[in-house]
Amino acid sequence: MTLLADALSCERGGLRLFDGLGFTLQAGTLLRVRGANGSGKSTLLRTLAGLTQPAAGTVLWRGKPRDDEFRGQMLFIGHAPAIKDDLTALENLEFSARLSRLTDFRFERALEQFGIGRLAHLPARHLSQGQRRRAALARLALSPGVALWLLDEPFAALDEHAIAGVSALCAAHLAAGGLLVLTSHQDVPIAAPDARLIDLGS
Amino acid sequence: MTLLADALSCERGGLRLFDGLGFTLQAGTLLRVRGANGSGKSTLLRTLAGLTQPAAGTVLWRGKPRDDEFRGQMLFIGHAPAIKDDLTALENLEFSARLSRLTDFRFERALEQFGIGRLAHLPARHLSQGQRRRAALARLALSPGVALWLLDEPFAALDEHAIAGVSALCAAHLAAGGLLVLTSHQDVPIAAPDARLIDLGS
Amino acid sequence: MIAIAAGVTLIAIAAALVLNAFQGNVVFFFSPTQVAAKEAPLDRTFRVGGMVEKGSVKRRADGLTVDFIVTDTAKSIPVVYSGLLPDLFKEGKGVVAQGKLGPDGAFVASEVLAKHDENYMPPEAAHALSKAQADKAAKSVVSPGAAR
Amino acid sequence: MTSDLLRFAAPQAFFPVAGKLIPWFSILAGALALAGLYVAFVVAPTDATQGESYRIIFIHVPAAWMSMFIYLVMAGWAALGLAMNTRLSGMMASALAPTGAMFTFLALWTGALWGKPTWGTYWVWDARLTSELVLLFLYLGFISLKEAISDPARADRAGAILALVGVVNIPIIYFSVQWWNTLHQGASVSLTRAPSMAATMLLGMLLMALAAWMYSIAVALARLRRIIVERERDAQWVRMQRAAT
Amino acid sequence: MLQPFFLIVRRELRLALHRKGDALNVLVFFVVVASLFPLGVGPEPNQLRAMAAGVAWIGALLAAVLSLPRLFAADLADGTLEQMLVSPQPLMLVVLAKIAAHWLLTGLPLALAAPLIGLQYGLPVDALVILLASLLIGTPVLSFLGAAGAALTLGVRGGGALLGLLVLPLFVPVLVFGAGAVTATLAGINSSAHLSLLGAFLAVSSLIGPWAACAALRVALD
Amino acid sequence: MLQPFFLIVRRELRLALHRKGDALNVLVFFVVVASLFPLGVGPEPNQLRAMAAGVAWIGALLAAVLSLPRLFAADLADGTLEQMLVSPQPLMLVVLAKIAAHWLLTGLPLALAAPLIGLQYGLPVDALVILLASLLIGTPVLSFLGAAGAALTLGVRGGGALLGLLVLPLFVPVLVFGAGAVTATLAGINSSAHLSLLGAFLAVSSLIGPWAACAALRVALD
Ligand code: HEM
Ligand SMILES: Nc1ncnc2c1ncn2[C@@H]1O[C@H](COP(=O)(O)OP(=O)(O)OP(=O)(O)O)[C@@H](O)[C@H]1O
Ligand SMILES: Nc1ncnc2c1ncn2[C@@H]1O[C@H](COP(=O)(O)OP(=O)(O)OP(=O)(O)O)[C@@H](O)[C@H]1O
Ligand SMILES: [Mg+2]
Ligand SMILES: [Mg+2]
Repeated sequence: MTLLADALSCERGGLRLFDGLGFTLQAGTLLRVRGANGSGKSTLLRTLAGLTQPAAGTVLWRGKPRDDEFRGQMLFIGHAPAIKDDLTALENLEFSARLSRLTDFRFERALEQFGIGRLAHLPARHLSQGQRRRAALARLALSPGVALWLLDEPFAALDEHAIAGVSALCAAHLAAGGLLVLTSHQDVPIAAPDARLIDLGS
Repeated sequence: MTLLADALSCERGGLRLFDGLGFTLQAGTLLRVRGANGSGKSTLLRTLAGLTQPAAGTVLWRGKPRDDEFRGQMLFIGHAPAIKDDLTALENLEFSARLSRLTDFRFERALEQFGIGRLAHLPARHLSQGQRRRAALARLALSPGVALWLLDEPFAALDEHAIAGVSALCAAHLAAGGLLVLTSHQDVPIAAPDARLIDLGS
Repeated sequence: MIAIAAGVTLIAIAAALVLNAFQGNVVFFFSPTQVAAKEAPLDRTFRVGGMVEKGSVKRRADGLTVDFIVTDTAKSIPVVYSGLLPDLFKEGKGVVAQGKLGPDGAFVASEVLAKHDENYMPPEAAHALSKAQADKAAKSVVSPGAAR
Repeated sequence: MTSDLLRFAAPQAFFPVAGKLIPWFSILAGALALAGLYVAFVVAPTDATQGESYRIIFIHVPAAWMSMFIYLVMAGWAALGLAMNTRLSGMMASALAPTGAMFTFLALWTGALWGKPTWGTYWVWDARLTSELVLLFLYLGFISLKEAISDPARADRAGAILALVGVVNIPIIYFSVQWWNTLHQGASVSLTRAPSMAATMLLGMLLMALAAWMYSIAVALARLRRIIVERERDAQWVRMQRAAT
Repeated sequence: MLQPFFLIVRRELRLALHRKGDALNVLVFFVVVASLFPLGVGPEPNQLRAMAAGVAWIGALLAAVLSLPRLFAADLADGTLEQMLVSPQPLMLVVLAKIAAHWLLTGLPLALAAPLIGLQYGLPVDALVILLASLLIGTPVLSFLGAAGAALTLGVRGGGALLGLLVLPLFVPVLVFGAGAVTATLAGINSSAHLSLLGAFLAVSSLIGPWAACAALRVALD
Repeated sequence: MLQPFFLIVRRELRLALHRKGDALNVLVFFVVVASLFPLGVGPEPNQLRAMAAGVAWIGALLAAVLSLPRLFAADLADGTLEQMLVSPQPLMLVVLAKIAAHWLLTGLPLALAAPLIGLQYGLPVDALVILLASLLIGTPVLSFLGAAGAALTLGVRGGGALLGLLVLPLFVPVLVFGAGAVTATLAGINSSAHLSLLGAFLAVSSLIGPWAACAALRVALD
């Protein structure tokens, strides 16, 4: 269960964002990526998830190039919440969980854990900004079995209580031998057996 | 130049969010609204801006009900950035400034001040999350003459440097006798002649 | 103020335009007089309305085709129609026929509709009324001045 | 005076009043309908030209009148609600709409049925018929729009705007027979001249129209009470009411 | 006063050029299909002539109805509508600008393209002129009333179908009298009655439409 | 294997019900317009009969072309497409599900409504059957090819007009042979040649369309 990045470089619109980035993540490792706006944090995460092709370098999962199986062991939550306004929070969660082939179907419990159980049947358009983000993150509560979490600014728009909840989930995931890569502008303490930091600068 | 809220109550979907809220803001007053996700911060700001009708209570600007003139002396930036993906940052800024009848047309300078001068001619879809937010906030640099600023989570998605820049702008606005109401989950220090806090709880 | 002025002006314009529209013909409906004056289109379906002239309804040998004359008292036009006639189709009553003008000037109808007027009365009253009218007509023949 | 009006404009004040009125209007509607039907089918003579089929008039005309009248009343309530922001107005409009739609449908249906024997066709696209059909669509649009918006206050205001826009259609329905050459007959009953209709026929028609009127009031009030209870279910007074019964 | 009006109109046009241009799409599509229609139907000159007005008008109705659901929706989603409401510009001006832009993007191009199609279908010159006139008078009605419908159904579940239910019955008379004007001209009848009626529709709808749209937008953003 | 397929199809259908249902809109609109067409064109039975197939096929084309720009765009904007790409489901399955849903929402209802319109227009029964058959075979072609076009123009400036340019030339043969089948039947000619050709189009497009769409989606999200 290792994620290895070797000599990664990424470009956007002809501009090099970062160069020769390398790291190895093991079970229980937290990697926090920080850097100024536009420094390439999201791009790095998308590259790790396999959405974006790096300009150079390789990413290996368990020592092999990433394949279909990799995507079954990975969870990626980006800036866009993938929440449909017309569906309820519950319907949204159910779809994304089934799409990701999660096996835990306690959707209502997950929403409750994120403090929006009462709103489970409200169309997502009526949710507040933070509630909408919570609905997107509720998948975390169903994904303890998924080895690698890639979270892009998970704490944005959340209140203190929710931030504490999410970081507790992350800590538990790490303690259970999971891997976690996250970007964040805020310093949120997460208990981790092995914590790393990459700063992409400005 | 006073903003007075008297016995304000707001409802959403038949549920009372807050009740009997009252305050008076004078030149140089900073009002920070805080509270849990979904506690009604955005609703309060929208009510002050005149977008939402309160269930009860009144809002007075300079002792009179708000009218067309009020909207000329107010700037509201909500969760949604009002940025069109297909237009460049510059085009977006220009439109919003002209729509608000701002008289300062140094658009490029404003974008530079927000650190995205280099990207002024890039379609907004290519901007990173934080850069997009900066493009929306760049209006602040053109609005020192606008008396009342209503900012909903202005610091979300911004990096430290940008947060410092925005809070400096806010401080300057207050020092010049402006009024500022903002919501934020983060504690960001802003120098203000008179700082208040409303906590809407959870 | 401007809004009210604009509103009033627009309503006035609308009213004037509607009134103007009544001068013309928007539903392809023509009276026999208009047809006689060659106002009706030649190769397009239109409607003719008027009264079925008394004594003009004749059924042809095939039992389906009917000839009758539609009149607006000033002019009249012959109509040919084959098909079922509505119950209310009667001589002396209103009728609307849809079809085209034939080459011989007769109107070839594809549909014949009866038009009811706004009078409702029991048969006895209708009988009395028509009798009264007949009497009046008879009297007017005897003394034209008395009828006025 | 105005304060009295405003008091009754509050749902909780109107709720018991409506409850007391409903039985009276129901009784009136029943009695008038019985009398009307008796006159219509026993007393009134056959028509000289149409024979017995003309008797559809006793349903068609009251229904057609009510369809237009109810729309006007509904739009009136809507306008009041928009202007004065009274909660009751929107509920009143909601309560009236289904009855209006029902009468519109009835007028269209009986008219079409009647058209076959008299005109020789169920339907033509003339101005009267088309504009009445548009009225039905307006009612349906009003009902669906209100249904589609979950927040009652918003639904009331959106519905009111639509109702007001649709008012333009009413004069078009009414005057269409004068303005255009319609297959539909002109007015038999009018304020400016004597009715061109036998007196007993007219009596039957008026009785039926009055019955339809009373029925509409009774049904609308009953529906209003249901709407009030539903919308104010969290209010103190409704809970007390419920506990009392 | 008029400067913000043009500001908004200009922006809408620019966006339409950049954006996945549904409006343009409809026009391109319409011209292609109208040209191909004779292929499918068979080129009987008389028949084609009789159909020309109907085809053009139905194209106009299509362009209007299909572009309406997105008239305000994109601006609602990204917060622009909010900004328009809190801006010092009168909302009526904003709505009028949106309507004008909608017409410039759907009604006008169709009206201008229609004579071409009419030519292809063998319409005589006088009928072509009336076709153009009827479209120029009639298509703004679609934009005015449509804007009201779009605003009323904004952010409503099932808004699109509802929008159709609300506006189509109101559009039908416009279609009938618009196409009727051309047919009348073809039949040698003066079409001024038809055009006057369209004009009356225009006057009334230009009063009601923007008013209703403004009121409905305020409700939608509440 | 098939479970995620149905998952996506079901969700698309549910969304179409809730959302400003453009798809439904097209259908409602189509039925209304087809019913009103005689009003605009004049009710000559022969003419109507000749037009029926053309009207139905043009409706199908419209429904397809106008719904295509939004086939992937909404999912791109809100991040759902991203999630689909990183999910363990094969992308081909996702694309096939989107195509199936698109057809269920545009092609199928139109195919089923078409015989009604044909009846209204006085088509004989054998022609009605051929109309239905031609639409059932032909409309999936529109969805297959259209999906490829939609994916290729995703997130591209001026994508909509480009999309029209890309797919319309491919759609036109389908229209011609589809309407041709009905016209042939009306003329008493056996239409099986037309239908076989449509079938061949279907086979080829079902191979090329999804493959091209998958490749294009990966590029669009890079
Ligand atoms: C679907 C077809 C029809 C529709 C939509 C329709 C609609 C209407 C409407 C809206 C009115 C009320 C207008 C007013 O008060 O002036 C009305 C009145 C009336 N209709 Fe019809 N109608 C239809 C068919 C018929 C037919 C076939 C007849 C009989 C020949 C008929 C006879 C009458 C009469 C006698 C009145 C009362 C006129 C008056 O005195 O005001 N209608 N109809
Ligand atoms: N139709 C509805 N039914 C029930 N609740 C609703 C409805 N519409 C909105 N709400 C609730 O109203 C509240 C709106 O809150 P608002 O957006 O003002 O929150 P906020 O304090 O800004 O939160 P955040 O920190 O997440 O931005 C939310 O709790 C939301 O769930
Ligand atoms: N077509 C393009 N031309 C030029 N630059 C581009 C283009 N597309 C993307 N970029 C740049 O690539 C970078 C993308 O960065 P990314 O989204 O990874 O930033 P980030 O570190 O996540 O920032 P944030 O903190 O704002 O989320 C941005 O600086 C953006 O301006
Ligand atoms: Mg980022
Ligand atoms: Mg908020």
